[in-house]
Amino acid sequence: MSVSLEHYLVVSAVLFGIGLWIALAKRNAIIILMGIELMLNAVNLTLVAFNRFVTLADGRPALAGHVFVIFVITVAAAEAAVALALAVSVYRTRSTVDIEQIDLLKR
Amino acid sequence: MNVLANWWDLRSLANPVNGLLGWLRDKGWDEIAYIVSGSIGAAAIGLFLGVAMLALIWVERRVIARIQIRRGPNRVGPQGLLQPVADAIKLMQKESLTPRLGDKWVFWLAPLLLFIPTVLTLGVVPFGDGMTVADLNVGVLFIIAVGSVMPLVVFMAGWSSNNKYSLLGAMRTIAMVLSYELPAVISLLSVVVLTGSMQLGEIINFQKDHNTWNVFLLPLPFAIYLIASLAEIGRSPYDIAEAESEIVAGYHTEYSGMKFGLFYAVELANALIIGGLFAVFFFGGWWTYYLDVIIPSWVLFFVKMLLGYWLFVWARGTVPRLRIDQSLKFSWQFLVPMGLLNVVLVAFEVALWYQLDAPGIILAPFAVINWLLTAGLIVGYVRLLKLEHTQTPRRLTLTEDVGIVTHVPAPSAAGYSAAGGSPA
Amino acid sequence: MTNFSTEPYVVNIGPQHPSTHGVFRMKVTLDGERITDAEMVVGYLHRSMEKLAEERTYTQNIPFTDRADYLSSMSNNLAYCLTAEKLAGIAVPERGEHIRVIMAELQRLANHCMAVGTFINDAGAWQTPLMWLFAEREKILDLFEMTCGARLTLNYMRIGGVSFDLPDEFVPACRRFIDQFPGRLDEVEQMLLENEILLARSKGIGVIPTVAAINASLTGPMLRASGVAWDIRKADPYSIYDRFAFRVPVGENGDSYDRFLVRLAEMRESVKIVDQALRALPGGPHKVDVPLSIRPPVGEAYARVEAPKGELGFYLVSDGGTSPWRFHMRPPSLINLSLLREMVIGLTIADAIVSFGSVDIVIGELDR
Amino acid sequence: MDGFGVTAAFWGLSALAVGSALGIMLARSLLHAVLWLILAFAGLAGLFVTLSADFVAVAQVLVYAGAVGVLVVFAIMLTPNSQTGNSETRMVGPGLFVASVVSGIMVYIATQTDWSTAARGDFPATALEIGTALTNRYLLPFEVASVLLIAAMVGAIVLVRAARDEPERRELAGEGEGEVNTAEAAGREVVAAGSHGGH
Repeated sequence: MSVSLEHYLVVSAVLFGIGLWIALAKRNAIIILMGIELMLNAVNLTLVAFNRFVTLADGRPALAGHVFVIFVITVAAAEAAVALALAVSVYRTRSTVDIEQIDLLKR
Repeated sequence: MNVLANWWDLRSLANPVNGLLGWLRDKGWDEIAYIVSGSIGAAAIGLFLGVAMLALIWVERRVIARIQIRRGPNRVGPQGLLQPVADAIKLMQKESLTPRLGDKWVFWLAPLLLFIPTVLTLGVVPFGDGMTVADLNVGVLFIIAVGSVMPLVVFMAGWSSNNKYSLLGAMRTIAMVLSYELPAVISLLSVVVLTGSMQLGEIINFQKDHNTWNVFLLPLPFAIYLIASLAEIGRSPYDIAEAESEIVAGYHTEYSGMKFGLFYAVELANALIIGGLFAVFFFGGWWTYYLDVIIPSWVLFFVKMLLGYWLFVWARGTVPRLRIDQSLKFSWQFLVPMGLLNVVLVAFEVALWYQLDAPGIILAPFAVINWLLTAGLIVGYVRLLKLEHTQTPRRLTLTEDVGIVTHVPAPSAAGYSAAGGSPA
Repeated sequence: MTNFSTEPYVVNIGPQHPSTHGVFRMKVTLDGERITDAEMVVGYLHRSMEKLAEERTYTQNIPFTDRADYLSSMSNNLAYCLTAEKLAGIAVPERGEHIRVIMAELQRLANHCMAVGTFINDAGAWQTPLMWLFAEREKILDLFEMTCGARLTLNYMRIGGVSFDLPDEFVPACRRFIDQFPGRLDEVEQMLLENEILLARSKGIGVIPTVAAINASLTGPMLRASGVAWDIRKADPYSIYDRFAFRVPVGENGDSYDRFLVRLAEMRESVKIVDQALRALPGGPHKVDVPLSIRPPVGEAYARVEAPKGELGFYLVSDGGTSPWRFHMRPPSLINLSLLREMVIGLTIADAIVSFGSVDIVIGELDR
Repeated sequence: MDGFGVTAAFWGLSALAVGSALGIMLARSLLHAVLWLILAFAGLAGLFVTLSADFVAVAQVLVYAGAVGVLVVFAIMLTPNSQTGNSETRMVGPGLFVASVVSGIMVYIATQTDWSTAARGDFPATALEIGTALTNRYLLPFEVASVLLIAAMVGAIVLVRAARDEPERRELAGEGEGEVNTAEAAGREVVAAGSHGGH
C-alpha cells in the first residue's frame, strides 16, 4: 500500500519521543544535546512531509516547507556549536559534565 | 545527447544500456527494469573501482620508481603487471590484528565505512556522454556532503586503535580536512556560479555550449581546488595524517592484513576520483573540443582522469611534507580569502553577462580579466602579508683557516639557558 | 574553584620507529603536539666492543672498527690504524698513504649521500632524493668491492698500510666517477635548494648556538653548521692531508638547513681531494710488512680522524702484550647527540624528527 | 515516485532511523552513542529523499552528519575525563512516561485528522526553487540567519578560548605561543587536580 502522510507523521512522532526521552533521562550534558538534535530532526521530517502531501494556499512558494527546514538546520547547527562550547567551558571549570553535579543553584 | 541512438553505437556506453532498458519496458516489466538499471549502475561503479584500484597500484609504483631512477616492480608477471594481485593476496593472507583495549566494533567498522564516500562520489560523476549513474540535480553539493563524512570515519579508526600515534594522526586529519574543506567548497562555488547549475552534466554542457574549458575562465579556483583536494585526500605535500617519519602510520598504524589494504586502496581511489572531478569541473569532462565525435567519450574522460591522477603521483614523488600548523595557516590565511574574493568576482561577471545578455563570446574578455586578476591577487596578497622572500636559500662561506666564523644566538623557545651550555 | 593541570602526554618515539636511524628511543613529553621534555634512551645496540677488543691482537681488532659506524668503515679503519701505528711507531709508505686518503674521502661521499638522503626523507619527500643519492653511493660501493671485495664492512686497511693494492681498473673507474659526481650533486641541489617546503620545514629548526656547540664538544658538520670552522684535516693534519688544497664550509645559523648545506658543500670538497690524490698517486709498496701480532712498547696513544660524522678518535693503551690493555673509541655520533634535549624542546614532533635526522647518527657507533 | 521502491525504502529507512535513535539511548559508551546519532541523521536524510526533497537531504548530510557529528565528537574528546559511560539519572522511568505520552498525543492527532492531502506530483529539481524563495520572499530571515550564525560562531570561540587563558595555563606550558588549533588541545588527557588550591 502506498506511503501516505500519516506514516511520516507517526515516524517523526516516535523519533521526537525518543529524543525527548534521551534529553530527560541522560546524565551527560553532551548526550542531552544529542537528544535535542534528534527532536529537531523529527520536526524537520514533519515539515518536509507536509510540504510533500499538502497543497499550500496560494501566494506562498511551493517549497515553503523546505525553506523552513533549511532555517531549522542553520539554527540547530548554531545552537549545537554554542551548547558544546558551553559544555566544554563548564568542563574546564568544574571538570565534569555530569548534570547531577552541576547544580550550582542548590548550594 | 544521442541517447536513443542505435544501441550498438559504443561512443557512449549509455546506448546499449538504454537499449536493454527500453526493450524491458516494452515488455511491460517496469519493476525489473527498475532493478536492472540500479544493478547495472552499481556493477559499473564496483567494476570500475576494482579494476582501477589494481591498475593504479601498478601505475603508481612504476611512475614513482621512474622518478627515482629505479625500475619498479617487474618481477611478478610481465613487467610486474601481476604485482598488485600479489600485494592483494599477501595482504589477504596476513593476520589482521585487533588491539585488545581498543574498541572492537568501531575498529572493525572504520575501514568499511571509509569506502562509502568514495563510492557515492563516483555515482554522480559523468563518465561519458549520458553515462552517469545518477545525475543528481544537486551533484556538487552531494560530493561535498559525502566528502564531509570522511573525517568522522578517520576519527573512528584513530580512536578505536587505542594507540597514541593513531590518535595524533586522527586529530591531525580532522583539523586538516575541516580547514581545507572550506577552500574546496568556495572554489566549487565559483564554478557553480559561472555555470549556473550544480548538476555535473549541466556543468559539462555549459562548457560544451560555450566550447571553452572552465580552467581558462577560472584559473584561481582551479589552483585553490587543486591544493584543497590534495590536502583532503592527504597526499604528498599534505600526507601529514599518515606521516611515516613522524607518527609511524597515523590513523592506520594498528591496522594490518586486508583492513590496511582497504585503507591503502581507498587512498588510491580518492586520488583517482579527485582526478575525475578535476576533469569534470575544469577540463570539460568527456567533452574535448568535438574530439568525442570520433573517440568514445568515456575513453577521453578516462584519459583526463589518469592525467589528473598522474599529477598527484608526480607531486608525491618529489615534494617534501608540510607541517600541520603550516598547512592550516596556509589554508586560513591564503586560500579562504582568495577564494571568497574570486566568488565575488565571478558573481559580478555573471551578473554583468545576464544584464547585457551578451552572446557567449563575452567569455573571452572575462577569461583575460580572470587571469590578470589571479596574478594580481596572488602577488598583491603576498606583498600585503609580506610573505615573499621569507624562504630564500642561503649560501655558505668556504674558508681555509680554522676558528669561529659567526656567533649563532640561542633561540628563546628551545631549552638553552641564556648562558649556553646545559640548561638549569 | 578547582583548577586542573594537564597530565603530561608521554609518547615513546621508541626503538621501533621509522625515522630513528636504528634502535634509538626518545621518551617525549607532549603538550598537544609541542614537545615540553625529551629524554634520550640509548644502549639497545651495545655490543661491548671495547671490552672484547682487549682479548684480541691489534690486527684482529680491525674488523671491530668496521662494525662501529657501519656507514663509514674506511674512516674507522683509518683512525684505528693511525693510533696503532703511532703506538708502535710504524711508518706507512707513500702509496699506502695516498690510497688511504682516496678511500677515506670516497667513504665520506658515500656517508653524506646517505645522511642527506635520510634527512630529506624525514622531511617527507618520499625517498626521491634518497634514491638519487643512493645511485651514486652504489658506484662508490662498487669501487670498494673492486678493491677489497666487501661493500659495507670493508676491513681494508692494515697497520702499516692497506691490505690489497689497487686493481688496474680502479683508477680509470674512480676517475670516471668523480668526473660525473658534481653534475649529479647539481641535480639534487637544483631540486632541493629552492624547495619552498623543505626551506619551511628546516630553516630555523633545531638551532644549536655556537657557545652550546663548543661547550658540548660537538664536531664535524654539526659544529661547522653552528659557525665554527673546525676540521681535523686542517686543524691537526694526519696522514698526508696537509698536501691537498681544499676548503671548509661553515654555516651561520646552526639549524637543520645549514647542516644539510654543509654536508652538500663537503661532498664537493672531498671530490677535489680525491682528484688531487689520484693525480699524485705514486708507485711503490702499498704496505710495510708488519708481523701479524705486533707487540707495541708499553705506553698509550690517541689519534683522531675527521670522520664523516665528526672527530673519530681511538685511545689505545699497551702493556707490552699482543693485545691492547685498553681500547677506547671517541664516538662522534653520541657526542653530537648530547644536545638533542635542548635542540628539541619547544619544537613539534614533526620538527623534532627533522632536526634529529639532520644530526646524522649511526646507532652502531653511538652504542659501540 | 510511488513505485514499490519508495515504500520499501520508506519502511527500511524509518526502521533504521528509529533503531539508531534507540541505539543512542541504549549505547554503553559515549562514542557509540555519537555513531548511532550519525546513523540516525543518515536514515533521516534517506527519508527526505523518499519525500523527493533532494536539496534538504544533501544539506542534512552535509550539516548534521558531517559538521555536527564531528562537533559532538570533538566535545567528547575535549571532556575525556568525565565518565565515559552512558548512564542515566533516576529520571529514566518518568522520562519514558512523559515522552510516550507526548508522542502518543502526536500520533493520535496525526492519525485521526484527515489532512486535505492532494496527491501532488514530486518536484525533480528543488534547489532552484529553494534558492529563489530564499532570496526573494524570505530574504529578511535569510539575512537574520546569517547574523545568528556569526554570533554563534563568535560566541563559541570566545567561550572556549577565554577558558584557556587562565594564569596556570601560561606558566604550565612555558612561554611558547598559544595553542595552534583545537586539534592539539583535544589530544591532551586532562586530569582533575583538586590539590592545587589557591597559590
